[in-house]
Amino acid sequence: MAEFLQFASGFVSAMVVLGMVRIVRGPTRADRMMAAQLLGTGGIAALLLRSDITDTPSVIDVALVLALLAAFASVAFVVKGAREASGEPEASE
Amino acid sequence: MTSDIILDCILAALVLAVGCWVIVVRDSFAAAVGFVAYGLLLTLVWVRLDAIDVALMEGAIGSGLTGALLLRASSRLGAKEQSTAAEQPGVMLRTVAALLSVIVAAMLATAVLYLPDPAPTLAPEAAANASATGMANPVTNVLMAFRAMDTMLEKVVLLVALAGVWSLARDRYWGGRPGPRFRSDPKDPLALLAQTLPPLGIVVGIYMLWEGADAPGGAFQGGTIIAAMWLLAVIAGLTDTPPVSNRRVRLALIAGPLLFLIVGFGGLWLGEAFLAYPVAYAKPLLLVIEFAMTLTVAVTLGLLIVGPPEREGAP
Amino acid sequence: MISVADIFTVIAVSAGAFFFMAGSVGLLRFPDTLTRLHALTKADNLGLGLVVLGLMPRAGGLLAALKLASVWLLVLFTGAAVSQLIARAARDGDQDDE
Amino acid sequence: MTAAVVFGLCGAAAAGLGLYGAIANPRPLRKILAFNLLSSGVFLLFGVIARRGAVSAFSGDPVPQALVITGIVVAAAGTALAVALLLRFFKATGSTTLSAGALASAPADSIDE
Repeated sequence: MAEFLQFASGFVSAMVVLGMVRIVRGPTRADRMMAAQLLGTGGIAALLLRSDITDTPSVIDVALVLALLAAFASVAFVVKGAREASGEPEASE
Repeated sequence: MTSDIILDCILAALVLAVGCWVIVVRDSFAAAVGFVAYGLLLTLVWVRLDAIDVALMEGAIGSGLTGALLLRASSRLGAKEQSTAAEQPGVMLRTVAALLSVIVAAMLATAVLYLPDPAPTLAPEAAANASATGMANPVTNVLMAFRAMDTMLEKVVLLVALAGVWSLARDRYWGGRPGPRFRSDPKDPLALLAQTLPPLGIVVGIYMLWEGADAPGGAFQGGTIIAAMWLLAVIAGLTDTPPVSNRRVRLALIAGPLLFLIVGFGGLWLGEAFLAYPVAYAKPLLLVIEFAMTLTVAVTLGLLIVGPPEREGAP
Repeated sequence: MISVADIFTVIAVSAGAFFFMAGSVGLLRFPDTLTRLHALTKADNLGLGLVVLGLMPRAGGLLAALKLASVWLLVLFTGAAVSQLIARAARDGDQDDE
Repeated sequence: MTAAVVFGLCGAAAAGLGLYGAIANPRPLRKILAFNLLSSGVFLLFGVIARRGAVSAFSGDPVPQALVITGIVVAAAGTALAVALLLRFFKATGSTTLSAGALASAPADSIDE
């Protein structure tokens, strides 16, 4: 079983790496952001598999933190995309 | 296991590839996204190095807070920043820089290959003294007890950095509210996200703090997560940043180091040494300090990321 | 000796890995930003969901299984919200870098 | 070849990369990014030393790990300060150049206070 999970974790990582080409290629910022998001999800999957293989439950906590904060970076991008760039004033003063 | 080593090599190569790309890519926004990816990969590296506490920290800071900070900075600078690229230094300087970097990297690599064997380690000492604090997580023990002085001074460094950020405010905004006021739009999915995620995040943050006594986690990880959740609410316009002259904010900023100092002088007074915890009360004392530290880390990091005061505080 | 739980894990994790592959290939091959976003959300939600589902019977106890499930729910929720936001940003005129 | 050696070499190379970027890239934001790469490389070296210090009960020497945790937080604080300086500088001068010649030609009245 461990071998299978090891293989699955390697496979998921490889697929995510494939997706990372999008970070490099772009062309829009949204594309790059999406690829980073995929990397986050794939990383979480790899961590969960890893936690099972090595029997270290605390690795799940790392996945939990990534799940919480991966969205955070995307939001920092989106706020720019949706508000500041469209000419809306940032400040309400 | 050989398959593990192959995966490690691939991961290391990937880290370096993303690192290279972050350095050479033309567009700064792309570089910032690359940095977020780099932080994610580093988190995996720390897990592979069996340093779960560090992985939690790197995951929260590298791909979370710092990543978001750099993304926002790159979009605030916008296209103007690209024009500076024209000042590309000459071939001569770049060659010298490359040479220097290769030499430094080679020296570090040599150091790695010729590290003393058997490796010097303080782990047995940490294990032998773990009973003194009543906590099972060795890293928390080092941070909060064995090297408590470092941790306390590190908090002071954060305060100095924050004072540096605040000092960039214009005179008339001194003591005012940092950052722009974001508008909230109830129909925006962002508002929904910012309403739902922070309660969950705060629970996870406190869980991190609580777990930190016996399992990977602790005040730094918990504080960082709470800071991120607060920033999310600010970005979505659900809450505003407090004026930096607010007394409660200032109190939260110094709570951690202050408690450390009080306990430290208490140890001196009780006759042992500065920061010596009385063994009978070590665990409750450490938990109280950790709680204060979580608060301080959260408020300090949050305020560091939002930047200097840019508006007048409410009357 | 292969138990039913093991077979379940193999099937679910394999299916999850397949969705990750689909997501990545879609992210690479689809022609424009919004269709690529569509591909990405599949990988996000289904891929991770199936991996979590497969690992749940192997988690040591109910609490650990719940933690696994909560990771997935968290990703599901933030992924959905962030995809919406990215889609909006892309629609509102996203500048090309090159 | 162990995980410690692989990631140690990776850390050394990352430090070199960061150093190059910090010197050779003229844009301040990229210098900050490069600096973060440099520090991550140094942290990895600490991680390797921690990993090598593993004894039966612990997966690594906790002292370097604790140092890295404080280091990461301090690096983040330094990054925040640097970014704040950069944004303030950009607001004051309308440019991000660090070259002395270009700064002198900036309109004087745009620098307030």
